[in-house]
Amino acid sequence: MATNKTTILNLPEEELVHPGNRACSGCGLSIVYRTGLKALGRETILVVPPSCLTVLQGLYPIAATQLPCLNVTFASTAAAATGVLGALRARGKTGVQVAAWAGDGGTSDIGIQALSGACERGENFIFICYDNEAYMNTGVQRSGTTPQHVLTTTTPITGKHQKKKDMPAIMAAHGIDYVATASAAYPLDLYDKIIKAKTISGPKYIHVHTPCPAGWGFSARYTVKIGRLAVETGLFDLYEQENGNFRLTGASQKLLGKKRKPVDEYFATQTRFKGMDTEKTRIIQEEVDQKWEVHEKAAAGIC
Amino acid sequence: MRDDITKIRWHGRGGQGAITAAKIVANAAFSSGYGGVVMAPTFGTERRGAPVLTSLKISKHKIYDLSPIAEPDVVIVLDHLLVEEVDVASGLRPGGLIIINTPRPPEAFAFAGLKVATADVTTLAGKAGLPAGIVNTGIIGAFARAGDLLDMDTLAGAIESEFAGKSPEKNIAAARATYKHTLVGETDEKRQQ
Amino acid sequence: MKNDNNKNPDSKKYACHVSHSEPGPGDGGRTGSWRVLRPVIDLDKCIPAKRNKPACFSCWLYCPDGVITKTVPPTIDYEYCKGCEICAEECPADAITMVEETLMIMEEK
Amino acid sequence: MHIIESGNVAAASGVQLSGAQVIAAYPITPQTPLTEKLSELVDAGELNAQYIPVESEHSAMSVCIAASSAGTRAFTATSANGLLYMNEQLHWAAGARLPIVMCVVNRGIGAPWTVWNDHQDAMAQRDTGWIQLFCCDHQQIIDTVIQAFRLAETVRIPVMVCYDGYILSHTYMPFDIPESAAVSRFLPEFAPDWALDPACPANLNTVTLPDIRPNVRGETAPGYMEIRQNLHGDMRRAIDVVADTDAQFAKTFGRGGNPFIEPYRCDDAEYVAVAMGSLSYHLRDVIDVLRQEGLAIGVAGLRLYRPFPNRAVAEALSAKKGVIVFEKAVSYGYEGPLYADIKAALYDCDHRPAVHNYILGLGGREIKTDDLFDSLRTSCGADAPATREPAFVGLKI
Repeated sequence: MATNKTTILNLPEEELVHPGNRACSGCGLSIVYRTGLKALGRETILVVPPSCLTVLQGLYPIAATQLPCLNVTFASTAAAATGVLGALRARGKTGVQVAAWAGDGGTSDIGIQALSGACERGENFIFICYDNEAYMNTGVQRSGTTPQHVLTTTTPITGKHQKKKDMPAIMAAHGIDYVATASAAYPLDLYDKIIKAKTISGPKYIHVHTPCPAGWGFSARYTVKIGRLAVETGLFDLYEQENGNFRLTGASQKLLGKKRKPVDEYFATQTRFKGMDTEKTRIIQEEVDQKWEVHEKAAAGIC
Repeated sequence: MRDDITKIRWHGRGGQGAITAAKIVANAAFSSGYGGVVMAPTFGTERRGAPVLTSLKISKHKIYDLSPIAEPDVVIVLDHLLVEEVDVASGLRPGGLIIINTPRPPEAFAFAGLKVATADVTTLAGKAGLPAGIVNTGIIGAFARAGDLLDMDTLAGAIESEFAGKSPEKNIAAARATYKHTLVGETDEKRQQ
Repeated sequence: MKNDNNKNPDSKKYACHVSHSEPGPGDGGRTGSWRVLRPVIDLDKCIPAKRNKPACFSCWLYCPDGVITKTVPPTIDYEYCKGCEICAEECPADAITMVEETLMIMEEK
Repeated sequence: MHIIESGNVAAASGVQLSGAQVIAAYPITPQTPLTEKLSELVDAGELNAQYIPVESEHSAMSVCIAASSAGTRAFTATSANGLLYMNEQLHWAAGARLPIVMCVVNRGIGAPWTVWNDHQDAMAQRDTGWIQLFCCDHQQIIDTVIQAFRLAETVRIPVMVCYDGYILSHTYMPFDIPESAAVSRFLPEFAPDWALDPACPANLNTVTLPDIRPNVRGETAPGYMEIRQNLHGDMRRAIDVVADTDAQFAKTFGRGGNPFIEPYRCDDAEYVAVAMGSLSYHLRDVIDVLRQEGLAIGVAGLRLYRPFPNRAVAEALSAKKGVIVFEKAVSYGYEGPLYADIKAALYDCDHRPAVHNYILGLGGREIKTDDLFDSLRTSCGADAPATREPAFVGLKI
């Protein structure tokens, strides 16, 4: 990577999210949001659909966020970002980032039409999806990005039968110049990706894996640890796809050529995986292994 | 109902330019002091080639009824094959005028109690240099000749404004040639039922 | 944008009520009261405290609520700390221990 | 300058003169030519606006909501199912108090599919908190679009400018295009009190509690219910602003004078037909003939549907013997929505006329002049039926 990596020591100290907000104790989104806003900076307008972020951001008349923010309807996030951009152009205002920030449901399910349209139009915005793998704000219902076999309140007994929707791949298929994944467990990696996204014009998409203690069934203490485990098992990969070129980054990149932790180590940490058995685990481990074979070949230059 | 309104119904095919022709006549009428002009194309989902019709109402006074013309004073047919396909004379008042783009003379058409005017607009427009099938401006010449509402010069002026910047000369030439060669038949009383 | 160029003075009479929130702390109240366990930093173990210079700051980086300062030594804002324990879990020096809130309150008294 | 053009072009010319800054566009019949014309004007550099070709009507209204929130004059247009697809966004725009203007080119709603005119689309949105104005001809379309921006920006409530699909949208007739400089005087540049801006961050449309709550300075901020009551109160006050806007427009351009109801031969009438849109003009020809027959009848064209000008309606109609409401919409399971509203407006009057309801023209069913005669003769006769059930006119089976 050409740019210098940010370290804890030079990560900006200024906080753009006020404490005393309504996010759950140990909320993964809070880490992502706090870090993300540092990267976006004050010259930013946010667009947010209903999600846990709506609650985190505060109830009228007090806002936990120190940036201007437009709350919009569930299906309209990327279209609303488009409207803000149009207004900024009409007002001749330059140098303001427009960042849409939605959950996985608001991105991959109800928000996908507007997002797809905005990408096709080439709107100059950053879309950040924080993926906590279910509708958490409404109390843990399955979403398009809920992984297979996960128990939610709408997949309560036999778990979700379908696989997780690969949202970053869908976004990459739009031919946009920057698609990246990140994780709440790696705030500095996320920070650098947003900083990079700010330098690229056109649509940018960043998909952030975001552990949720309440929804996933683990103690708040382990939010970062579980996020890290998802990466270390190879279940969730940190990568960038810049101008179509795929590249693992950070902790995922370091896994190349190394032995990954077994996936059941990750499953064992969360009650949402209670429905996993040896056979299901074996199949998922196989899928992860196959995916990583492709990563290894790509990294070695074999296509 | 109001008797101050001249009602002209245009029959053509989707894509043939009947709307443009009606619009040109509408503009000519408005510029000649007819304050009430309403041109209403077929309302619907008609596609290229399908029969379409356009209503044009002209009056000295404002027109309030925008409904399609049921009882026209004048019918203009841009394609004589439509005569076989559509009841083009439907509702035409006795003694009303029907103008047809056809190589045949007025006598070839049996419309009881109606005045028929014909012109071979297709050929004349081609000679004027328009691409094949562009008859919507030419037929305006036949309307000038057979109708008594607007004169050729006024209509030529309206064609010029409609095609301003898009070489109106050929369209005007087509209209003037058609004006010259339009045959106007007598009302066929014998065939009146 | 606050705008004083509004040439339509009538418009000021309308829409006096809209849901426009202003930034401020404590929308959710003093969230310190959510805490069951209190994180307490042992300065003998804390890396920046021990070295007496900026270092580590993992607790600051990972704190979801931004209630730990990036100072030497780091401090915790107990008014808003929700007691999630992430700082204790992530501290590489095991310098943060979680103490029963009730015991702390008794101690303070 | 007078030109002969379609109703959609009249609307586009109004938008151009009004200096819309952000235009969201999505095609739907019969609104599409308006969208096309605007794209042409922007592409040709004759309108300095951001033209955003969105992927749905829902997104069209999103763009308008966001653009208006960010301090610009925003416009879009739609019809029928497109309007219904916007539904939650319409409530959002009104609740956020955004002065968006939208043309609604009235068309029937599926299922079954229809592309032809009726008023069901707009009537179904009457409770979204939008001001709804109806137009009868092209002059009213262009004039109303210009007025709508001023009205919306004064009361900070979005405005729908409704006109009949095909009957007006695709029909050509002459209209005057006002002088641009005069329009600029009538409608100054959009300069809202607030807009999304990093320099003054605010979080718009946040979750609002059932109860009041202090803000960061300790002042009491309203709860959800106060915000909603404020919208309703401002909607009611908007009735006067509609009248004032019309008066100011008349002063500048010499047109207008009937902001709520456009009466025709109503002064000495015993009976009054009521309709919205082009139908109210169509009825004028019918009324003229009935007058010749000796029937003292007039027609009242309702221009403003929401907020409902109930006082003006009561004033215009309460002294009459009979009121005959023609409408192109149904509140299924009850009656015509306009009929219900007019009856309610007359409820408090000392004298209440008989009110009749005819539903016609649904999905473009041709409105035959003969049918209008029959309906009016039936309702104005000495033995007019007292039935309160709406009658469907023009049914063929």
